[in-house]
Amino acid sequence: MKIFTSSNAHSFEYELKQNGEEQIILKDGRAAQFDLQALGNGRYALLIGNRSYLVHMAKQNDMYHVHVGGAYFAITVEDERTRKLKEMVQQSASGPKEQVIKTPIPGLVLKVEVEKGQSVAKGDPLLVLEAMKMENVIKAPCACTVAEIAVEPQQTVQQDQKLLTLVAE
Amino acid sequence: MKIFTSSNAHSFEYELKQNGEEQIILKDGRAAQFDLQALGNGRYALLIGNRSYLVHMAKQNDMYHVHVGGAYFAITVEDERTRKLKEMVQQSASGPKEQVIKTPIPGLVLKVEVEKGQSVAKGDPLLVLEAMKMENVIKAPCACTVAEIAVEPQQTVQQDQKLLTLVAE
Amino acid sequence: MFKKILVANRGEIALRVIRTCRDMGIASVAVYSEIDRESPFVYHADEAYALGGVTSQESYLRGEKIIEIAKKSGAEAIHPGYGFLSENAEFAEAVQKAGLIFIGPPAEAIRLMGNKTAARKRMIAHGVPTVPGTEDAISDPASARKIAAEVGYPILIKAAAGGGGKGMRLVEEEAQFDEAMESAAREAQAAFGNPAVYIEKFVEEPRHIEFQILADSEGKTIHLGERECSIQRRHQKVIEESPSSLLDDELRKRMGEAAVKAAQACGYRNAGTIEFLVDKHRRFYFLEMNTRLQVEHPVTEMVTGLDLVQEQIKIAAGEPMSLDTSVECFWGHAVECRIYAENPANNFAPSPGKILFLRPADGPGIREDSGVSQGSEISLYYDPMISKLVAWGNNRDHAIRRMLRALREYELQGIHTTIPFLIRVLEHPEFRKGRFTTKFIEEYGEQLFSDDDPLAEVAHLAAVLENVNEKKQLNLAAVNNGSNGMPSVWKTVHRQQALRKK
Amino acid sequence: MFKKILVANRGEIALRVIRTCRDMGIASVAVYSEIDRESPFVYHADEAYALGGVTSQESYLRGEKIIEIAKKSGAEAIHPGYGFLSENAEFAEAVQKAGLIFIGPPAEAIRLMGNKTAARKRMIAHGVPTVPGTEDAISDPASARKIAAEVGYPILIKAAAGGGGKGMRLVEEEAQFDEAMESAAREAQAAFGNPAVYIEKFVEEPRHIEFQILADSEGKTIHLGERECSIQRRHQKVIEESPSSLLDDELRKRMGEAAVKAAQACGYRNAGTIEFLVDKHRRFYFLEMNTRLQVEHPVTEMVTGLDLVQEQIKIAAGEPMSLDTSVECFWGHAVECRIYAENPANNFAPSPGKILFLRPADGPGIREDSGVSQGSEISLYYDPMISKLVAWGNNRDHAIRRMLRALREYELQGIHTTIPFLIRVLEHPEFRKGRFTTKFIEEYGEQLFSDDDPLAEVAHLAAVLENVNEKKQLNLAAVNNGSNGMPSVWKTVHRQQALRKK
Repeated sequence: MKIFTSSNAHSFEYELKQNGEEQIILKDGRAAQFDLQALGNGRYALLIGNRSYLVHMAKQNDMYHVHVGGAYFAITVEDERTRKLKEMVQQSASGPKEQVIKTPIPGLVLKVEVEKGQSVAKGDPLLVLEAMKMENVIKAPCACTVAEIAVEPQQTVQQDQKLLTLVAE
Repeated sequence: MKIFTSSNAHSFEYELKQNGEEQIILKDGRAAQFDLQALGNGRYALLIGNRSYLVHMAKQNDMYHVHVGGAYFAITVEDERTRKLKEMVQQSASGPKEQVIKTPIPGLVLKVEVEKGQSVAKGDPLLVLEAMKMENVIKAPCACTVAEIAVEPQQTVQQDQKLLTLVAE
Repeated sequence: MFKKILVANRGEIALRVIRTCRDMGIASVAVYSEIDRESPFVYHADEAYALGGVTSQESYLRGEKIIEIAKKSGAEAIHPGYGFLSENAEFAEAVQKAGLIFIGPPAEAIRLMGNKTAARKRMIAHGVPTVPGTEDAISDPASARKIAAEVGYPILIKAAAGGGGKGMRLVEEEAQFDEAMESAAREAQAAFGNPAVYIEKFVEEPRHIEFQILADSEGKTIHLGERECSIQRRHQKVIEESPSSLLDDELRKRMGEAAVKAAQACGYRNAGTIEFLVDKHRRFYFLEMNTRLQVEHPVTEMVTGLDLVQEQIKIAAGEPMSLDTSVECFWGHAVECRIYAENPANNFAPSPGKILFLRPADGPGIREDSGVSQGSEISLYYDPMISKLVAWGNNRDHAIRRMLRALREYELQGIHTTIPFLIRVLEHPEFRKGRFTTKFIEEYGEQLFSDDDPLAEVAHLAAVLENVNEKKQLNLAAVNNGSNGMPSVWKTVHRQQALRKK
Repeated sequence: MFKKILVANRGEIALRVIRTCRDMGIASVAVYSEIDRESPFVYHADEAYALGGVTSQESYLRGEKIIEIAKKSGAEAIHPGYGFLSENAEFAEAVQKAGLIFIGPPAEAIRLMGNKTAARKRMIAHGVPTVPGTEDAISDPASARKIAAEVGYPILIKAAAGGGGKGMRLVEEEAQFDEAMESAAREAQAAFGNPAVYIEKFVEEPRHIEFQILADSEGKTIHLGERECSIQRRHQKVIEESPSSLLDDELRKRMGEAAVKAAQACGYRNAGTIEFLVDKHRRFYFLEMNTRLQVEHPVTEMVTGLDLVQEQIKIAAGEPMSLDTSVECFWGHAVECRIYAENPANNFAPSPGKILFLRPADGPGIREDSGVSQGSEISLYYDPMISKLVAWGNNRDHAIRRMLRALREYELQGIHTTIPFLIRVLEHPEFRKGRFTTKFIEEYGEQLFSDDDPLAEVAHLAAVLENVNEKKQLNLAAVNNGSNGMPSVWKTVHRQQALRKK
């Protein structure tokens, strides 16, 4: 069975084979030599061949948050079946693609930079949230139109509260 | 209800009073002012009045192992009832007091310093155990006679294995 | 010497001050907000008093309440740390009126240096170089042009009534002046209804370099050399070091003298910092004075061997300072990284939450000043800086290499931190060469956020292994009807592989 | 410079060497026994190879296997750490024969210094002072008396065939000699069937003071000053410091010169340590040479600013040392405490087990070289030293006060450690005055194990609170039929009390 991984700037393909009792993981056709030891608290001692690593992993909503060597990766893992299912769902979806922007963190809405019906480019600022004494700019994830604005300046918001609804262009 | 504590060099007496919902702990007739917050992992932030402490506590076989300010105490806590019960049991025990000496740690018996039937004074060496590259002398806990020797030199022993039986004089 | 000191702050700096109190045999008193009850600075203090409240306003900014606690606890002096009440002249006065000692400068010095215009005028009067320009707004083009020539090109024209870049013009040479002045005035008139402008020297390739000063109770003032603080993000310092790769002995001497003069000019006492901008021609300009202990004071401690909090306490108690002359040569090199609870992969969004695992780095050359512990909750109410990692080395490169090693070994799970970003900055070739300005992070932004390819492969494989393992555990669990405690699948697989290899 | 180094050791020293490799941009190769797979030195190395086995014999002492792994991994050099194979001349030779570099002295120097009698003779031949006495056994009273007079009183008479104190006599002055000699010979004859004795100078109030030396590949030899190591328990060093409170510049100079001479006398290369005994008259005697890195090398690093592992690697690679003259003045003062997994309250019994919580101390002046992590299992198979805590200060007292603060903040749960004992030693007035000999722990034993009264009260109250809380939880649980997650009883009680107080 094929397994696909993807993070911000990388995606890889692996193959999982059953060999009697044993599971073999192949990458680019070659079996990975590894030894993964769980140390507890989400810590792992990983050997790939003889290269040695300390890895931290935490799974959250189907995303693997992995820290290794001072670098951080948010990685999704899916196998052939899941991927095909997803593609089918996406193909059957119709009409304009709506996207709801939620607050990543609790805070205070300082400014709303857009108006309802406005078209924005990817990366355009949508609104400014204050939290932990810092201003945080929420940016458009893609080129889209603002369908709804759910908050006002000076309003305090909870984590995951709806801020805006966008429709992809 | 009275509560008695004791460790190596100290023993104290407390009184526990019920005042409606609230439990009050008195020492020397005065109510203790405290705030004990569990931090997890056996760690506690303790305020006594306004004196602030970080305390580590672990309970093992009815003994509280307490670390505070770099010092360590092994403390037993018993209330009036338990203490009375114990005293009754001790009074009813008769005949010579046998004491079994067990290995505190796994290791190797290097030397047996005594013979069966020998009288020893408190603190006399009984045998020498090697563990973690160090020699550890097991000493007589009281003046007594050696009733039985259960091990031989060069024998490896597990934790809590019987080494000797002593009879108090 | 004092017997008891109250520390009117929280987090790493409160713990930092408490540690020096302990080293000096002085009892320490912590004050804490409701959500800080379980913080290391509370349980490592000798005494602790609740302030109540959650926000800064409700807790650490309640000067009167803090003074009341100080008196009740028998503390003789108050150390304000940085932030909160540390640069509040009214608080400093109130402490004094209550018969206690404020471990910091006199209220007048705080007040003067808190007023940018007054501070600038005082510096000019005492011959400390400031960024040249008009002190008052100007609208006559001819006088403006004359001033621009005096200041020297390049200059900035800024709308007097303005802000946000409107009516601002960078003028490289005199030939462009008239046109720029005219258009700036026009834009200012349109935007703010006022055509008046300021003329200011444009500082080219600016570096932020500051000098630590100490002044004893008699007014004797020395400096302890510089700190290089040019690596900033949104005007927040990110990495600091001492010495600066820009300065030589001659410039250090001149800047140090200016720093001492600046402190003397405002009747300064105790520890303070004179911030300068240095341009590409190695000209330096007074920027402002911070009338308190700086966040980045540890780098100065590492290269001078002094404990600056101890010096502050000694000065406040009227005792002599440990040194009586300025420091002009250093013991090696020190770098500090500020570790923030922010996610650099998501535009530095705050990352509150619980620290699930913590193992700070250690080993040769590493010092850490941390305010948190495993199990600590990072809240949204206070500054997101949770720790400062400091590396010392024989020279700059040695210190940076040690810092990189420590950052890579640092284990902190449960929240995001800026560690991956700090590694990128320290690895950047221009940073390593010491060639940067305060615009470094803006300039090299893209490069500072790219992913590491070899580590990506490791991380992806780890995720796959974990994913496959989870599924296997689920299958096994189903077979065993939910029993736990089975051995690691991977160990078995690996052993089999190892056996096969033989 | 080497590209890859294999570290033939485990625990803190393996990690220590790996860190310097990382700082120097050299890849590191760890080797590990079965039970060390999950150790920090393994997962912080760049590469790791299994040695198999559990005991030292089965793993870290397998020189051939280690050399084989070094070649397979492409390592060019092997760092042996301390202990295990570090002073094994055959291993050093085998490494060289395999075409690799042994990061340490030549095999001949190891061999010579490993033979106490040969080392002593070599030292005498080169004018390095040794404890005076007869080199061969003697039985004629008249010649013995003559030698005793040459050596100088007090002297020790020791049975040549003996041991365990039998036939040993301390002779304070010449008048007592004849009688002592006669009775010693009689006792020796009775015990061992041989009346012959040795005469040896009795070292009064001995202190153990050692000098760090470095010799480059050309034979240029320097010293880096002394380490005071008199605080010992069963001949194990417990606390070390640099500089020594006993030495002045003049004695340091003389001892340093002797140390350099000693190293040169055996054709030494790389880092080594000359151990001396110093008596109450400030006379010093060569004791032995340790032909490897010492456990306590960090105190020298703190006061000299050098990384001794880096110096070792540079020397082994044929590069010049960082310094070219001996160090005779120091940067402040450094103290090291060895943290052992032993229970001082139970006659220092080994305390194996799992580390359930670990938060090492940090803050100003603190360095830690640790080999363990939260979750690590401390086994019975290896040395029980798990970490070294080092404090630096402006002077001895400052360093000690910082060390005490760090030891009190140190959190390590799950096993016993020697931290409570270390605190007692550091707090002892005679230690603080710098007045002690190698017999310090024997002499003051009782005082070093007494309990702290104010802390006992805190600990007992905490135990009572926990006990009462447990019972209450049990009652509540019974009432709630076993539901969990109830709020802390104590918080409620405290709040009620707080309300009542108002």
